[in-house]
Amino acid sequence: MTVKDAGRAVSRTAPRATARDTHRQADSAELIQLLTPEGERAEHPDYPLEISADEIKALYRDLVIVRRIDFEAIALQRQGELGIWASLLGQEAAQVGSGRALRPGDMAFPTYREHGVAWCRGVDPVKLLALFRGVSHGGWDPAEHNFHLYTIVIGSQALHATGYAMGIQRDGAMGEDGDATIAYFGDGATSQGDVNEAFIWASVNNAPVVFFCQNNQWAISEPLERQSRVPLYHRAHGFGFPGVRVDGNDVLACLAVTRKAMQAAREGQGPTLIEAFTYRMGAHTTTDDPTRYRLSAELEAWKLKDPIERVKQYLIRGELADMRFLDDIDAEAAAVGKRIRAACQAMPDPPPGSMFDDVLTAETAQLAAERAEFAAYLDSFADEQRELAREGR
Amino acid sequence: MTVKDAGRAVSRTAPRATARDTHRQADSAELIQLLTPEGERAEHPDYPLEISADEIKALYRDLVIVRRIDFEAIALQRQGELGIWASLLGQEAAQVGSGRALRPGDMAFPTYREHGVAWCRGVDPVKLLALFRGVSHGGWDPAEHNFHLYTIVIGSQALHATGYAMGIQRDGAMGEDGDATIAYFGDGATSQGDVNEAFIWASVNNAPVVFFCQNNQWAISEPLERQSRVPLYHRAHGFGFPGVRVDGNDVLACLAVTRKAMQAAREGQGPTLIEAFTYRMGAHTTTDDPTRYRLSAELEAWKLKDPIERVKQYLIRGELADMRFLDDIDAEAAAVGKRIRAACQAMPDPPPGSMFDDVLTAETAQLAAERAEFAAYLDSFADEQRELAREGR
Amino acid sequence: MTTLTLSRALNEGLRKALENNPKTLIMGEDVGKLGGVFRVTDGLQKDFGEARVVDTPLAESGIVGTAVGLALRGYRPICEIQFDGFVFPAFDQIVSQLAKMRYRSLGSVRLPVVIRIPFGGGIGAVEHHSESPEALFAHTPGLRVVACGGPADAYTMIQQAALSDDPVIFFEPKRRYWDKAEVDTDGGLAVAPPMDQARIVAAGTDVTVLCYGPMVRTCGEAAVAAREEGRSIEVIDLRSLAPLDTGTIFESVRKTGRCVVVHEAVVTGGIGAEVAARVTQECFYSLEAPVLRVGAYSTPYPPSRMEEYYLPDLDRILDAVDRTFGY
Amino acid sequence: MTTLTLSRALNEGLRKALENNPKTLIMGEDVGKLGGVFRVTDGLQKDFGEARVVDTPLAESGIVGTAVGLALRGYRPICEIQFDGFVFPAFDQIVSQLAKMRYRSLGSVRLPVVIRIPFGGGIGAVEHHSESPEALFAHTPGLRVVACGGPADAYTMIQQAALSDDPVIFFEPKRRYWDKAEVDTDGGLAVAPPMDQARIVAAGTDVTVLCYGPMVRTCGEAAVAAREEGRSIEVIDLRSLAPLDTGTIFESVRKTGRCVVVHEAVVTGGIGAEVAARVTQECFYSLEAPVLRVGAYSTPYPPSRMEEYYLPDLDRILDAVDRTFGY
Ligand SMILES: Cc1ncc(C[n+]2csc(CCOP(=O)(O)OP(=O)(O)O)c2C)c(N)n1
Ligand SMILES: Cc1ncc(C[n+]2csc(CCOP(=O)(O)OP(=O)(O)O)c2C)c(N)n1
Ligand SMILES: [Mg+2]
Ligand SMILES: [Mg+2]
Repeated sequence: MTVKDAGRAVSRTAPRATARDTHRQADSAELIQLLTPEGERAEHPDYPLEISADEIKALYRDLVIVRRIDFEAIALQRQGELGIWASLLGQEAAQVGSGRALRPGDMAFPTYREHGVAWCRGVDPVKLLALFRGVSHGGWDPAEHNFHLYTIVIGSQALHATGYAMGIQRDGAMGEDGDATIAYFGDGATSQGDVNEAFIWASVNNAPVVFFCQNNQWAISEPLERQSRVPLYHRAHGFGFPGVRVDGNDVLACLAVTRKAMQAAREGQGPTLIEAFTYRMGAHTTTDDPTRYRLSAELEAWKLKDPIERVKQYLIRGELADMRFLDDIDAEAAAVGKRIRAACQAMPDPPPGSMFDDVLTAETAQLAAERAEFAAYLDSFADEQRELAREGR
Repeated sequence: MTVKDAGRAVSRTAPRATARDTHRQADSAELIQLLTPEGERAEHPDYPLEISADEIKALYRDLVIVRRIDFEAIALQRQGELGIWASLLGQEAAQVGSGRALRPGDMAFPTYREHGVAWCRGVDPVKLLALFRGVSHGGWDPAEHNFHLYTIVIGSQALHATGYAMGIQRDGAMGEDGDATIAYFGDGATSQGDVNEAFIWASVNNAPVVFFCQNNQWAISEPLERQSRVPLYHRAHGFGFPGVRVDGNDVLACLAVTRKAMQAAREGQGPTLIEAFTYRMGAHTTTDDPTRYRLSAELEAWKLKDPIERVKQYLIRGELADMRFLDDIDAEAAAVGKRIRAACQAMPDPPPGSMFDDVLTAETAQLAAERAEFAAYLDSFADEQRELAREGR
Repeated sequence: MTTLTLSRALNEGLRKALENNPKTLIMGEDVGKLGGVFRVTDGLQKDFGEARVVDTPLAESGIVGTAVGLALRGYRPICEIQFDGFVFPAFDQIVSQLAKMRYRSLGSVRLPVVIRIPFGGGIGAVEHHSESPEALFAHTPGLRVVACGGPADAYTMIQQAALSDDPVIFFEPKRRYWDKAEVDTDGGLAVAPPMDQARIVAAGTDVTVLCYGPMVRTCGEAAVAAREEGRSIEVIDLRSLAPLDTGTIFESVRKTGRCVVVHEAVVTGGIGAEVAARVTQECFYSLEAPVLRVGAYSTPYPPSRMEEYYLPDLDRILDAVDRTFGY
Repeated sequence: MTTLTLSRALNEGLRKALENNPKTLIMGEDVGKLGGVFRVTDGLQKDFGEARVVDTPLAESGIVGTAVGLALRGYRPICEIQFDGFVFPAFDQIVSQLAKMRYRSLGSVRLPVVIRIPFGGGIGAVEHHSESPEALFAHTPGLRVVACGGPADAYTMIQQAALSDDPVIFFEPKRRYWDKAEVDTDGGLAVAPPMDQARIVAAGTDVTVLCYGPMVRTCGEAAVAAREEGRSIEVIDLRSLAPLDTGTIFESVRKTGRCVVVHEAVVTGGIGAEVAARVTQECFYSLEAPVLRVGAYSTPYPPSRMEEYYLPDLDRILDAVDRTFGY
């Protein structure tokens, strides 16, 4: 057999084309939607949503601000202020909708892209910038806002969320006013053993955890059909718990679906997998070049489903908001942008010696010695420079 | 909260009772059966089985012999000839049925309990004894009988089988007369990340692999409800390929179901998960004590479903076999038992120096030096003994 | 004082840990009704309930990953890995999460998680049941790595590990589970040395022999045998492999001038390499001979019918001791 | 002779491997259209097809586990692990299967699988993207562990790894991907030294500096700087970490009497420990000073704004060299 034949042998048997078709057009029958791309309210029998105009306006504000934070961060990266940035562009509704569905006592376990959720949890975006600048590996206290540290190793946090949920059960903190956890991960992450093990732990323990998968269609350069040949929300059924697919660009649907799943979880009905069907509008990170692997036509099609535009249309058409409101939000977003930009630029490098901090709760003699040795070593340069300076005089 | 409350908080929310009920009584509607425990032939629309009396008699012979091998091995362990043994008692039909469904070109990837499949593949049981005796870690050539080495780390082989199947695709060895692979694992193994990753690889590549899960209800001391709250064959649906549950004590059903799944695989229809519903009649291994964790009533109930008895009944009732046949088989089994017992007892320990063999294809200088050093070290004792002997003279 | 097997001593220590803190949990495969394959958790589920002594699904990454989550919620999980060879599926959660999360959080979170691992060979087991992976963890900052050698240490060290606010990888010498010794269950922790301190098992003057886990007994026996030949071996049980108690080690080597490190793990890249490198650096002028290492050859763990040749024994230790006198 | 970056040299080497054997495959995350995040596999899928250059699902255990299966069917997979910190989910498949299966089979099976791992820091990356886990593999019998330091070695060593019938863990110094050098693409393998042989990068007489991967360039620069100060450093690129080319190492140290081992990995339990232990044992009477080690501190890899302090640099190497003269 020649090399070329080998290629053919595979493509003949692999159901790629079909998978691609299945994945790209989310069947509208299965997609929960409460606000159409055109900005019209839709109803869904399982997800009635009572929501005031003010609440929708608040969501709009969140959406605009988190997009602005993202925009600013990309700019900061281009200017060399950040090492890298993972953009959430296009995923604002999935993040804000789910983030605002959480109660203060709920605990969120993010990946590295959940800047919108971080915003909803009250984490200062500057902390996120610090991470991507290389000043910290995270460094916020997860308990302060009930927002865990960013997790970069794909899928690990799904198990942390599940374990945390098992703690909630042991605390007796279940019930209508109880707590629950939410684990965020991407479409690519569903292939990791850890995520599947989390499904198992969650289901056999009936743990109060919601798995929120932002299917943004891509794992860096790999389209969804390299990870699954059926819609991702199906996965849950095989593990014995419900899975649903929601329009991830619809902030209302994301809110309603997440709220219901979280409530079910806290009330002891166990886990739910939510697949938020969305699209990564930008590059994977600022170091990625998506033109190498995807067509711009796809991007154009998704632009029509923009998560912010539809809310704006809804507010305008329903005369729930005027230009003044929209302008005010823009101004507020700009102010946030300005603030974090300034804070980022002003952010000092950490003192080198701080790399020895917080390895363990009590420093070992070994580490103390290394710390001291390092300090002496640094000092030797200071001495040298002082000497040079003296000589120069 | 007190310690006791913590216990209650969990049990209140966990669906254990329900899971237990679901798991213990396999719903007859979902269980594929072609031969009832009473030895009556049943039909299944999806699994018509044309099989001659001689073929059934051959299966009977396999069943009786593999049980005898197992029996002999347990005895050998008791007598100190083996370090440990993992008994297949109760799982003969699952193993012989699936094993006889394979074609010579198919490749099987076993766990540590597939002695019945090994028999079907023509592997000398003495090789299995060598492993459990501590003489080798396996040591047969997987390619000789297309039967891979036993794999002890739970779940790993599911990925090996899938990779091998991807090789079949690349070889262009698909099609009606093509090859396929089968991966064996237990109910407990379904919790491992590797097994779930294998499901993903198999489905996105549409690889010719059949996952054969012997659900013997126990993973050492843990009942199935610690691993899943729904029937295991459901798992496959979440990954987008078919899952079926077969009566694992029915050799005909196991044969028919495996044959069909293997055929589908080789013809390019992708993977199937077969859950063979059976029972581990013995201890997990000879070092285990199941009285610590399970009730004998369960065992009694399963005795009525014995995989061999039903074939015997079928043969006798249908007058397909006479006493002479049955006696001959028993005699043959006894002979096999006798032979392997003698071979086991006569099996020499490997020469100590052979522990340096086969680490890499070409021995490193380091290892060669260690080998030489070891040889010299051993010789020094020989010298000492020779000296002692001389002094004694 | 009570006479306990090492396995029983661990059981009693775990019981104390469960009694003393309602947040302490035990989790792993078969730790419940069965009491673990070595019976270390025997009876604990019966007395503390299924919520505190948890039979988990069969997946080690899941065990450690959920333990991390439970720790974040304020629990103190003690995980059992059934055998040394099965810790590898959990390796990622241990080295990338458990070991690093506190650092990542700038000290906001504590990870009081203990990972118990029965380790080493000598019990005639099949593949993957006789591994000695401790060096892999000792090379990973953010973990404390300890090994107990006998019942008394087992009893106190497991309690100290349970009390530690840092992750502890706790190695148990499986072939010594049935060894018996006096254990001071009354004096308890108050009188016990901290778990990161080495212990002089037998004082000596001619050569220092460093060991841990299953080799503590073997080295003790070697010291006795050597004494008969007129050679005085100082045997030190390292107990803590990360951090190393270099104070105790260096003091001894400076006194004896000779040093042999003994472990079951593969010599290449094992704990012995680190000890040898450090001892040489810090005791350079005291050394009469290079630090010699006794351990496994550069092969996978062989089938058990060969293990007696693979494992360091009294003869190989004394042989190495002799060789240090050849310099 | 062509001038190539290290990344391009690997790409050319991989292309040769694909051309020379139709059984050779490349697999990993984003190795196809994207050509890998470092473009090492750029253009290969286009030229060899999706069946031979395979974008896999996102799971490292799956990548290595299926590679083992493909090897059993006669294929020769070359797996890419996207970054050092992501090899850990595959750790079990590597140490318990890939490394041991040949031994288990008494030599019946061959596992010609290469695991490529971009490793080390210095590129300003976020957590898990700057790890140096090589010592973990070097402690595992059954694996060959190598690291290339520059473009010429990259080109030949990746081809040698692809030709090896044993599993090879192949470390690539990611911060040197863009370094350029002359590569003999015509002479090719025929004239290249075997990959398990160390290479004298700069001859010297006063002290031996051992290094590999990203530190080869740094140590070369240190040698130049030292020469100006009148000190002659012999720099040796180990290239193979398992097995070590002890012949070349010992010869040099016996000549110079002094030795420093340099790597980015954590010092404790790193390759330097093994080298120091062996050198001390075999060159005891030649050593004027203990073998000193330069590497990472006992902390996780810090945020990148501190990495210049964490990583060994010219000054720290020269400082260690100076210290060996203080004995
Ligand atoms: C275990 C592991 N392997 C590889 C990577 C490198 N990597 C970072 S992001 C990414 C793709 C993730 O895709 P997805 O889960 O869909 O999330 P998204 O980035 O699209 O939000 C990969 C492969 C990683 N971070 N962790
Ligand atoms: C990774 C791993 N973890 C733990 C073990 C120890 N162990 C051996 S068999 C077993 C239970 C397996 O149960 P199951 O998969 O149902 O197979 P069965 O033994 O019932 O055939 C366990 C936990 C192992 N071999 N590998
Ligand atoms: Mg994605
Ligand atoms: Mg089972």
